This record gives sequence, structure tokens and C-alpha cells, in this order.
Amino acid sequence: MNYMVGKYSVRPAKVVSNIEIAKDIYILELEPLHLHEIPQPFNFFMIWVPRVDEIPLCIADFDGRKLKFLYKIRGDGTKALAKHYKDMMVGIKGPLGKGVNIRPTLNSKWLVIAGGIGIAPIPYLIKTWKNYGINIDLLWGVKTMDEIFNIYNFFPSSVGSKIILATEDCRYKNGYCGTVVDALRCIDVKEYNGIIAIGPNSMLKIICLELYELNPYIALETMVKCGMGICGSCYIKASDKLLCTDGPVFSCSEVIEHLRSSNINY
Amino acid sequence: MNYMVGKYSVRPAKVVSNIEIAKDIYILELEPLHLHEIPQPFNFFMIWVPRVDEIPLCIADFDGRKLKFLYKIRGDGTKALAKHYKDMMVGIKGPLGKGVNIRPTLNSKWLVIAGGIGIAPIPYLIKTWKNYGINIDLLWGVKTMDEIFNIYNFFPSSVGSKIILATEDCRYKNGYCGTVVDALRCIDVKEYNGIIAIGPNSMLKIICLELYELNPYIALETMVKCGMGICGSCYIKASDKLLCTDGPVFSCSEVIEHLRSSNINY
Amino acid sequence: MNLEISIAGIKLRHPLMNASGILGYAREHILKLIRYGVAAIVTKTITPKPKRGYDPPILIELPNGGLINAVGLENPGKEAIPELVNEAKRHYMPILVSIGGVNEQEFIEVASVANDAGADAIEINLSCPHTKGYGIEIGTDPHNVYNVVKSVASVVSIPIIAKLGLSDKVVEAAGKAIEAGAKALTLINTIKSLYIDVYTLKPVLTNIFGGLSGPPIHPIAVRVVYEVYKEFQPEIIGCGGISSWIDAAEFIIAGARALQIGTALRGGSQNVIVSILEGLRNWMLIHGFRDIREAIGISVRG
Amino acid sequence: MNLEISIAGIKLRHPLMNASGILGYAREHILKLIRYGVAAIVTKTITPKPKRGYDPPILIELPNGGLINAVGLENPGKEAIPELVNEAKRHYMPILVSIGGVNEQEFIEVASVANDAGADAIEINLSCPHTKGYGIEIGTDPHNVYNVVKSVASVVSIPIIAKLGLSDKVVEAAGKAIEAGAKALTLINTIKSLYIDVYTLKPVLTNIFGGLSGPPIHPIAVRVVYEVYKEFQPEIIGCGGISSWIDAAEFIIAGARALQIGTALRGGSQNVIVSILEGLRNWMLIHGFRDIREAIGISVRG
Ligand SMILES: Cc1cc2nc3c(=O)[nH]c(=O)nc-3n(C[C@H](O)[C@H](O)[C@H](O)COP(=O)(O)OP(=O)(O)OC[C@H]3O[C@@H](n4cnc5c(N)ncnc54)[C@H](O)[C@@H]3O)c2cc1C
Ligand SMILES: Cc1cc2nc3c(=O)[nH]c(=O)nc-3n(C[C@H](O)[C@H](O)[C@H](O)COP(=O)(O)OP(=O)(O)OC[C@H]3O[C@@H](n4cnc5c(N)ncnc54)[C@H](O)[C@@H]3O)c2cc1C
Ligand SMILES: Cc1cc2nc3c(=O)[nH]c(=O)nc-3n(C[C@H](O)[C@H](O)[C@H](O)COP(=O)(O)O)c2cc1C
Ligand SMILES: Cc1cc2nc3c(=O)[nH]c(=O)nc-3n(C[C@H](O)[C@H](O)[C@H](O)COP(=O)(O)O)c2cc1C
Ligand code: FES
Ligand code: FES
Repeated sequence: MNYMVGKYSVRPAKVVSNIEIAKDIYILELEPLHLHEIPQPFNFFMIWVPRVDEIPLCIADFDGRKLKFLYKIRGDGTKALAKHYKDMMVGIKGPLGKGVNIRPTLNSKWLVIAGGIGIAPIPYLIKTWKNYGINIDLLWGVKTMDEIFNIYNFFPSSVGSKIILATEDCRYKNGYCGTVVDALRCIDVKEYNGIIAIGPNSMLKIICLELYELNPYIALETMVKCGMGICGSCYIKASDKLLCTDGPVFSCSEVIEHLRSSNINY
Repeated sequence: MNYMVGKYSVRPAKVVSNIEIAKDIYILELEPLHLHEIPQPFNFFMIWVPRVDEIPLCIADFDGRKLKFLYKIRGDGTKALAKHYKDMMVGIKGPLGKGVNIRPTLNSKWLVIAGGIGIAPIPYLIKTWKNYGINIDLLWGVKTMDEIFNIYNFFPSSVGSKIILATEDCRYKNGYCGTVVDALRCIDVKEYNGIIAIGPNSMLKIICLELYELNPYIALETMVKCGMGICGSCYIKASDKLLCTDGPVFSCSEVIEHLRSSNINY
Repeated sequence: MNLEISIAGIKLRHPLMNASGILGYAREHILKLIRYGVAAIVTKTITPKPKRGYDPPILIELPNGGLINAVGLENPGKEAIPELVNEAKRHYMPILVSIGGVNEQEFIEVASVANDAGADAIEINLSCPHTKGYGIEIGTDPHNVYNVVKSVASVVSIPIIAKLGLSDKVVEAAGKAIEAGAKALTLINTIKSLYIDVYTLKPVLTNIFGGLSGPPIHPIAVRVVYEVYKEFQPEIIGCGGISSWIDAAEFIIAGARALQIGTALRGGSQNVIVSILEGLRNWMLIHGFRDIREAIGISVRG
Repeated sequence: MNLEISIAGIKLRHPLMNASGILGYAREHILKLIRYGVAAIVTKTITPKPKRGYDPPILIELPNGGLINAVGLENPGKEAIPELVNEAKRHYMPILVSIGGVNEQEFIEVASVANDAGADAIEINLSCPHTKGYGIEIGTDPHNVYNVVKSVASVVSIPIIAKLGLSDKVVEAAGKAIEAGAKALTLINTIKSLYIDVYTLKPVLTNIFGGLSGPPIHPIAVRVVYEVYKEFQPEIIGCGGISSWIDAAEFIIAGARALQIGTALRGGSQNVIVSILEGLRNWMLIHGFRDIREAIGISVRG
């Protein structure tokens, strides 16, 4: 008998590689034994690090068989994940969330703003949207230069997208000196058909407030424990939305109250 | 969520009609709410008569949507079934068994021998095999003339098959006088490409012994309680066969020991 | 066709509510549950103090179509009750506050807050199978069930519903709960289970053991409802593995007046409740039931 | 790769046998089971006198993928045991005779016949959930379990295996069975359930209640095996819902040495056992287990 193994089950996946590509930033390649469905950009998976933790990570790339993730060491879970090498097994649950759930018009031009490890889902977004002829300019801001890695190298499908960098320690000379928000102020956002931002809540809050009339899309982070809309830990304040089933991408107007009331800053 | 409802579940079916067409012989028409798969000739269903019994009946006809059964009143279960009228609900489990599981050569000529209510699966066999251009001559024997009904009328697809009748009370004048076995002795069985017999064990035993070198097929009856090869009540003596999963059609050589040791005579 | 029903004196638009533990501990959750179309809100089980719960993995789907969970009764503690009740009232929604504790005193503490906050009823969780001290240890002993229900009943004026899990003496425990003053029973909770990953050779849930819910437990839950209904004909809320109108109807003819839905709400699909209600209406039509109450327990009596 | 294993001193070619009640009470059944590829035969539970069992429906598949059955312990009585044992021996097959009764005397009666007939072991069925007087009433009380096992042990020389069902005190009962002399435990039996047809408004099984088997009960069975293994490390035969090699492997790493398969044998498919064995072999390869014994209980120890 073959029972449907649903998308919320934990399925085995083999580590193909897991390497540090910038300070505390890893690229993890997994080969799942079965894949429930084709992931969309901004879909995420819960990565089960056996007996340690289960961590939500957005999909950074997918080649039809292997999944790539970009993650930053934050606490015990990500630290333990970083110790996994070739051929070790983890579990994956997903793809979760609605993904990007935006229907951009063909051949439009979009601005994507990423703060820090918020860069994770962007390579797969660029790759997928390329198929609709959509042009993405990427503004990526980080605190210190050693967090930067060469996106074109690790994700060749990004070649063709303009990448603008901003470092807060100002050590990267070919980019802006300052936060992503500082850099944003130098860009003519009106020339884009749409804007998507992802990064720390503090950054998203400013973007939503400053560009409110453009109603940008933003990808949020909340505590995700179950990934299937049951446990309630991922709720978006002052809304009827759950990040894990309705997100992680929202329009600013849907979540502005959440950002206003959020003091968390990571 | 939609779980696979398997073939061994009891599914609702509505009585379309249920009429007596000869003495104690009924034709029952059911419309199942869902059908698990297309039944083959000699497949049978367990018909659940709520809170009374569950009765195995071979499929007598199928038009893509409605199932027809021919049955004879024997005991409480069939008696209760006969009391079901239009729009009442019963349960069905099936199609069960391997069905006829014979691959006859195209355009061949077969002799089918039916004793009594053994006629039940024959109309559907004739209908199905017609599609392979197979010609069936039917020898049908009954005890008394009032058991006979007009097969051509109730099952128009049978028109074209030769039907030879035998009555033990000799009241049917256009047929043989005597048992089906007596009638069989007047037929040149060698002119047929194959033989299938169905009826009481006593009849099948004689046919198997007399025509052993032709190795006819026979459809057996045993006690069937579960229909799925678990309960063991339908085993064929001195073999590793179960009627409900391997039958009900066997070749004489597979079941000759079973027939030899059987004293049951109904 | 009338799907209205009252349970423990509470009037419901229709028989379907969420099961405890499906959202239900934040104001936002209540909004979401209303969107799903429930006729009443059941809160997450609330304990006196906030509880952090277990670290993930806390909830996974199994190859058999069920879920296994060990959330660890994460909840904000009794102080959150008034806010939850107010939010429900703002939307004219009945709200049942599920309460948990490790001893009679704790149950009383939470029950009093719910009572004073104006909740419509209290559901006493006597059956959580995976959080030590909370639940199943109490629920398997009919004597303990009696004591907890009795002591809660002595301090509150709103109706009490006792939620029992599968146990050897569940019918006896049901009887004791009624005797002690429960106006209705919720049957059943999840069943203690385990899922081990054969690739990493490790149990997947952080807590190792968890509670099994969803379609796998449905025939067990229906059995418990039938047995309890046959014995006492109390008001029963059927719970366990409802994912279609057929599962719901089966509970009703086994003796349930109202129903709770947990696992089937996963994935955030907005039409689970709607399609169950639609199915129930068609089913009533087929049988000529003009009022859903005609169907309650009909398979037991018939 | 070595899949050989011994259970209660009986050498098995591989860990898979049929579960009691899947055929196993006629010579012909033994031939069929051998065709399926089992490493040992377990008979249907045999009582002192022949039992007719219930009228159909006795066994149906449920929408959740499980089966519900109430066969009513149909069996030919103890006189049939020698023939069954001889047939198995003729094929060099180990045979475990499952025995049932309503009191110690009845168990002893059947056990003696099995012992004298030369069976390899006796499996005491302490857990049938739907036949009044036989089974679960005994199995839920650890004290009764002790007494039955002890009294059977006092009259037979062949090994005894105690088969327990799900109950509140199953771990304690397991301990008592071992203390009383059981060389191994079979865990678990079916779970009491009910299926009602919503069209006819009637329970489908003639007996109304039946035992749930198949995938729905697997995570519950794995939990019981894990808990018992953790507590006593006895020899365990895992049983409940195995339908793939993954289910089988999960039982093994939870602590089972051998496995029984019931529901998955429905439909007469000849490759269930073969494909489970193949899957287990691949799995051993992945983990570098050269002997299946290395895997037993590894998730409990690890
Ligand atoms: C939908 C979603 C997608 C994500 N995608 C990525 C990604 O692609 N790459 C990446 O590097 N990170 C991503 N994250 C964040 C990532 O899940 C956390 O960094 C990780 O869970 C931290 O685990 P830890 O055990 O290492 O840290 P912990 O010790 O658990 O915590 C360290 C810090 O991280 C915060 N944190 C912990 N868990 C979460 C959580 N589940 N959600 C939000 N914050 C948390 C804590 O509040 C604390 O500040 C994503 C988060 C979400 C919700
Ligand atoms: C595979 C199969 C297909 C069948 N197809 C048909 C059919 O198409 N039309 C038809 O009229 N009959 C058919 N039968 C026989 C039919 O199932 C029995 O007539 C019916 O079960 C009798 O039930 P009852 O309750 O009326 O009689 P009971 O009171 O149960 O018994 C009356 C007599 O029938 C015998 N009998 C009872 N149950 C069975 C059983 N399950 N199998 C064999 N004998 C039994 C008894 O031994 C007794 O002699 C089939 C039987 C089998 C095994
Ligand atoms: C994730 C999760 C959390 C739960 N938490 C609680 C709880 O806090 N209190 C409670 O009484 N039941 C809790 N339950 C049990 C459910 O209320 C319900 O009894 C059970 O899941 C069976 O219903 P279902 O099959 O429809 O899910 C929880 C169930 C799940 C799946
Ligand atoms: C039709 C049927 C009959 C059974 N009869 C018995 C029995 O006689 N004795 C017994 O100990 N267990 C009996 N069982 C229980 C099985 O041996 C087994 O414990 C249970 O079915 C769980 O295994 P499974 O999920 O692989 O079927 C029976 C099970 C079924 C389905
Ligand atoms: S993470 Fe559990 S509801 Fe979203
Ligand atoms: S009828 Fe049960 S095995 Fe065939």
C-alpha cells in the first residue's frame, strides 16, 4: 500500500554540500529522497536537524532535483546545521507558505531590497521571474563587508540582474556606505513596477512607512514552529494572517500594524 | 483531505429495482455512489443487507454505471435482500476476486454450462466476450420449469448466443429432459475451444471428472466471509488457493481434490 | 433545514467548532478561526502560568495521514483569558475556554478567571497525552476525573465540559464527569504515539512522544462516543479525525450533538468547515431530517 | 547482510511472520502463508472448543486506510492443532500456536495440546478487543496477565510469547508477563473501534464493534514497543500497521526483533513480504548494518 505522504511530513534529504561562503553564512545543498511539489520563490522548508532543532529556511535555489539554502549562524540550531557534511541526513518539511504569490506583469521591472541574510530567497526569485521576462534590480545591504559573497558566482542565473551593495562598515568600495535604507533614498523607486523587501523588521518598518503609497511587498519573519497553521506561533499582529500559511510575503498595508508594534530587532 | 477509499470498503449503493423474475429468483439493479473499478465477468460483490447479512453475488450485468445481480432466495440474507425496494440503500464491497482471468483466443467458440442460479454471472460474460468476437453457447439446466426466465429479454446482449435448456421436471418442452449433465452428454464438447461450468458442486464434480482431459474451467462457491483473503473461510481444500482472491474461476486440475472431498450439495 | 444546536446551554449556529490547540491563544487567532467559519471558539488549553512549550519539531504529518504533536501546552497563562473572551464577544462568537493544570487548585485558578471574564463555558482538558502531569494521568482515573470536575464546578457558574481521552475506563470516567457536574463531554483527545525517522534513526519530535490526531483515530473516537452515548445519553462534542461531512455525520449518529475539528484545519484552507456543513445539509435532505437533532444518536437507538 | 534472527529461542530466516488471525487455522492456510514468504507461521487464535465466529460483515476497510474486524475468534478448536503443526513441519516452517480462552484453565488446555503437538512456541492472545471474555478484559489488568502467563508456563516446555494490546498499563503488563515467564512479547493487537454507515444509519459490522488494524495504529504500536523496550529490553515482536519496509524498520529501531504482518496481506498480494525484505536489506546497506540485530532498539539507546 502506498499512502500519500503529505507536504507536512518530514522527508529524508541527503546533504550534498554545506559550505561557509561568507562570515557565518553557509550555502547548504540538499537532495531530497522525494519532493512533494515544485517549490516557488519564497516558499520555505522546515529543516530538521535531528534531536537539535527544526529551522525554517527559504529556498535559495532549485534545479529540479536539489534544493539550495542560504543561512546564517544565529543560535544552536543553525550552529548544529553547519556541522552537517556530505551524505549526512536531515529531514525536510515543505514547501511551506504561499511563496511569492504575486502575479507580476510580463517584462516589468522590479526592485528587490534585501537586508543581511534576507538575501536567501532572492536568487531563486530572480531565476524564476526571469522566465516571465522580469527584470530585477537588487539592493543588498549588510552590516560588515565580510558578510558579502559573490551572488553571480554561486547563483549563475542572477547574472543580468543589477546588484547594488551597501555596507554599514563602509568597507565595500563599489557600493553605498550606510544602511540599505540610506542607499534606498538614492534610488528612484518610482521607476519600478513593484518593490519587494526582506530583512530585519526594523528595516521593513521604515520601508513600509516611507514607501507606503507604493504599497511594497515585504517578506516577514516570525517564530515558526509547526509550519501548517495549527500552532499559532507565527501570527501577524493585529491581523488574521499566519505567516506560515499566508506568508511570508505580504503587502505593507496588510501587516503595517504588526511592524508598528514589533520591537524585535535582529 | 481525500483518502483513498479502497476496494474493500463498504460503499453505499441505491436500489434501482429488485424484482422477482422466476420462482425465488430476483434481478437486483443497484446504482453505486462511487465505483472502485470496472468489474470483470465473474467478479463478485459482497452485498451488505444492513444489520442482516453480507452476501457474495456475482455481477450479472453492468452498463458503466449501474450494476445488476441475479440471485435466488436461499436463507435469511437473500430473503431480507428481496424486501429491498427502489431508493433503499445497501452497501457494496468489491469488485472482488480475479474474475474470469482467462484469455480466450479471438473468435473462438466456448461452451458455458450453468446449473440453477449458476446462470447469474453468464449474461455479463457473454456481453464482455462478445467484444472479443467470442461465440458462447449456453447450456442451462434447472430443476423445475418455473426457475426459468427469458435471458434474451432481461439481458439483450445475450441475443445471438445459442441457449440450450434442460429441466429436471421435464416441463419445458423446447429443451432437454433431465439434468444439465444428461444434456451435456448429447453435445459434442470437442467442437468448442473452451468450456466453463458453474453450478452446484455435485454438478461441477461430474463435469470435471467426465471432461477431465479437456481441463474445463469451473466457477466454485465456498463460504465467503471477508472477501479479501484474510479470514480464511473460502479456502479450496487441498490447495493453497482462496476463492475470494484467486477465484471464483479455476481450472478443474487446480481444484479436483476440493471437489472430490466435498459432500456439500446445494 | 436546521443545523442550530445548543450544547451545555450555549446556542450554536451550527455544530462545528475548532478543537482546542488549533490556534486559540491570541486575539489574532480568534480572527482567523472566525474566518474558518466555526460556530464557537475553543481556546488553547490555558494553564495558570504561561508555558513555553517544546522546541520544534512539535508537529508533523505521518505516512498514515494523521498528525503527531507535542506542543507542550504552550500558552500565555490565565492572564490572557479576558482578552480572548473580549475578542470573541466583539464578534458575537461563543467562546469555550479550555483549562489545564497539574492539580485541582490549578484547574480552579484558571476556571475562575474564565468564569469572571464571561466565557460561555469551560472545557476541562483531562487528556493531554504528552505533557507530563497535565491530562492523561488524571483522565485515566475516573476518581480523579470526578474530583477535578467537582472542584471546578464548585467555583464557577458557567457550564463545564469535560474533555476525556482514550483510556481503559473512559466510559466510567464519562459517567463520573457527569455525576460531578459536567454539562457536556468532549470525546476524545489525541492518542500517545511515536514517530521515528528510519534514516537518522531518531525520534522526530523533540519530546519524543506525541499525540496522534486526524483520520487514524476517527473510528476509535466514534466508538467512544457511541459507548458513552449508549450508557448515559449525555451531551457530547465529538472530536477526532473529522475531515469530511461523512466523518461528521458518523459522529452525530453515534451520539454527538456538536463537533470539534483539529487536524483538518491544517494548511489554512478556508473551506473545510463550509464544505462539511454543505455535506451535512445534503445528507439531512437525503434522510428527510429537518432538524439535526433528529439524527443525534440515531444509530444507537435504531 | 544477515536478516536471520531468533525469537524466544526459535531461529528465523528473517524477521517477518504473519499476524495471528490472517488465515492460520486450516492446512491450506499454511500453504498459502508459506507462499507469501513468511519465516514462521502464526496460527489463528485457537480456543478449547470450535468457535463459529460472527456472521458477515466481519471485516471491512475504512476510509482512513485501516481495517476494522470482528471475526469473533472463529476457529476449529484445539483438536486441529496437531494437523496445523504437522503441515508446518512438513515444510520445515516454525509455527507459533496462538491460544485464547476465558479463564486460566482454558488457556492451559489449549497450550498443552500445542506443547504436545510439537509447536515451536505458544503465543498467548491476551488482547482481542471485540470478543467478550476473550482477551482485552484480561490484558488490561497486569495482575491477570501475570496469572495467565504463569499458569501456562507451569504446564508447557515450549517457549511462551505474550501478546498484549493497547491499554493504560501496557508497560506494566509487559513487565508482569516477562516476570511470569514469557520469553517474548508481541505488541500490539487491534484497537476497539466502530464504523457506522451514514447512508443506512447503521453500524456495519454484525458485532457492531471491531478491532482497528493497519496503518492508522502503527504510530501507537511503535510507541508501545519503544516504551516497553526502554523499560525492560525484552524480546519483542512488533505488530500493527506494517505495510512497507519503512514501517518495519521503524519497529526494529524502536526495539522489535521480529515483526508480524496482518492487514497488509489483504488482497492476496504475493510480494508484500518480499518487498519489505528487499527494503530492509537496502536500508541496512545505507546504515552499514551487517546484521539486523545491530539495529534493534538503536533509537532508544542512541
Ligand atoms: C519563513 C522563514 C524563512 C527563513 N529563511 C531563512 C533563510 O533562508 N536563511 C536564514 O539564515 N534564516 C532564515 N530564517 C531565520 C531562521 O529560521 C533562524 O535564523 C533560525 O531559526 C535560528 O535558529 P537557531 O536555533 O540557530 O537560533 P536560536 O537560538 O533559535 O535563536 C537565535 C535568534 O534567532 C531568532 N529566531 C529563532 N528562531 C526563529 C524563527 N523560527 N523565526 C524567526 N526568528 C527566530 C531568535 O529570536 C533569536 O534572536 C527564516 C525564518 C522564517 C520564519
Ligand atoms: C463468489 C460467490 C458468488 C455468488 N454469486 C451468486 C449469485 O450471483 N447469485 C446467487 O443467487 N447466489 C450467489 N452466490 C451464493 C450466495 O452468496 C448465497 O446464496 C447466499 O450467501 C445465501 O445467503 P442466505 O443468507 O440467503 O442463506 P443462508 O441462510 O446463509 O444459507 C442458505 C444456504 O446457502 C449456503 N450458503 C450461505 N452462505 C453462503 C456463501 N457465502 N457461500 C456459499 N454458500 C453459502 C448455506 O450453506 C446454506 O446451504 C455466490 C456465492 C459465492 C461464494
Ligand atoms: C497541535 C495540536 C495541539 C493540541 N493541543 C490541545 C490542547 O491544548 N488541549 C486539548 O484539549 N487538546 C489539544 N489537542 C487535541 C485536539 O483538541 C483534538 O482533541 C485532537 O487533535 C483530535 O481531533 P482532530 O483529529 O480533529 O485533530 C491538540 C491537537 C493538536 C493537533
Ligand atoms: C481479521 C483479523 C483477525 C484477527 N484475529 C486475531 C486473532 O485471532 N488473534 C490475535 O491475537 N490477533 C488477531 N488479529 C490481530 C492481528 O494479529 C494484529 O495484531 C493486528 O491486526 C495488527 O496488525 P496489522 O495492523 O498488521 O493488521 C486479527 C486481525 C485481523 C485484521
Ligand atoms: S508556525 Fe504554527 S501556525 Fe504558523
Ligand atoms: S472470504 Fe475471507 S479469506 Fe476469502
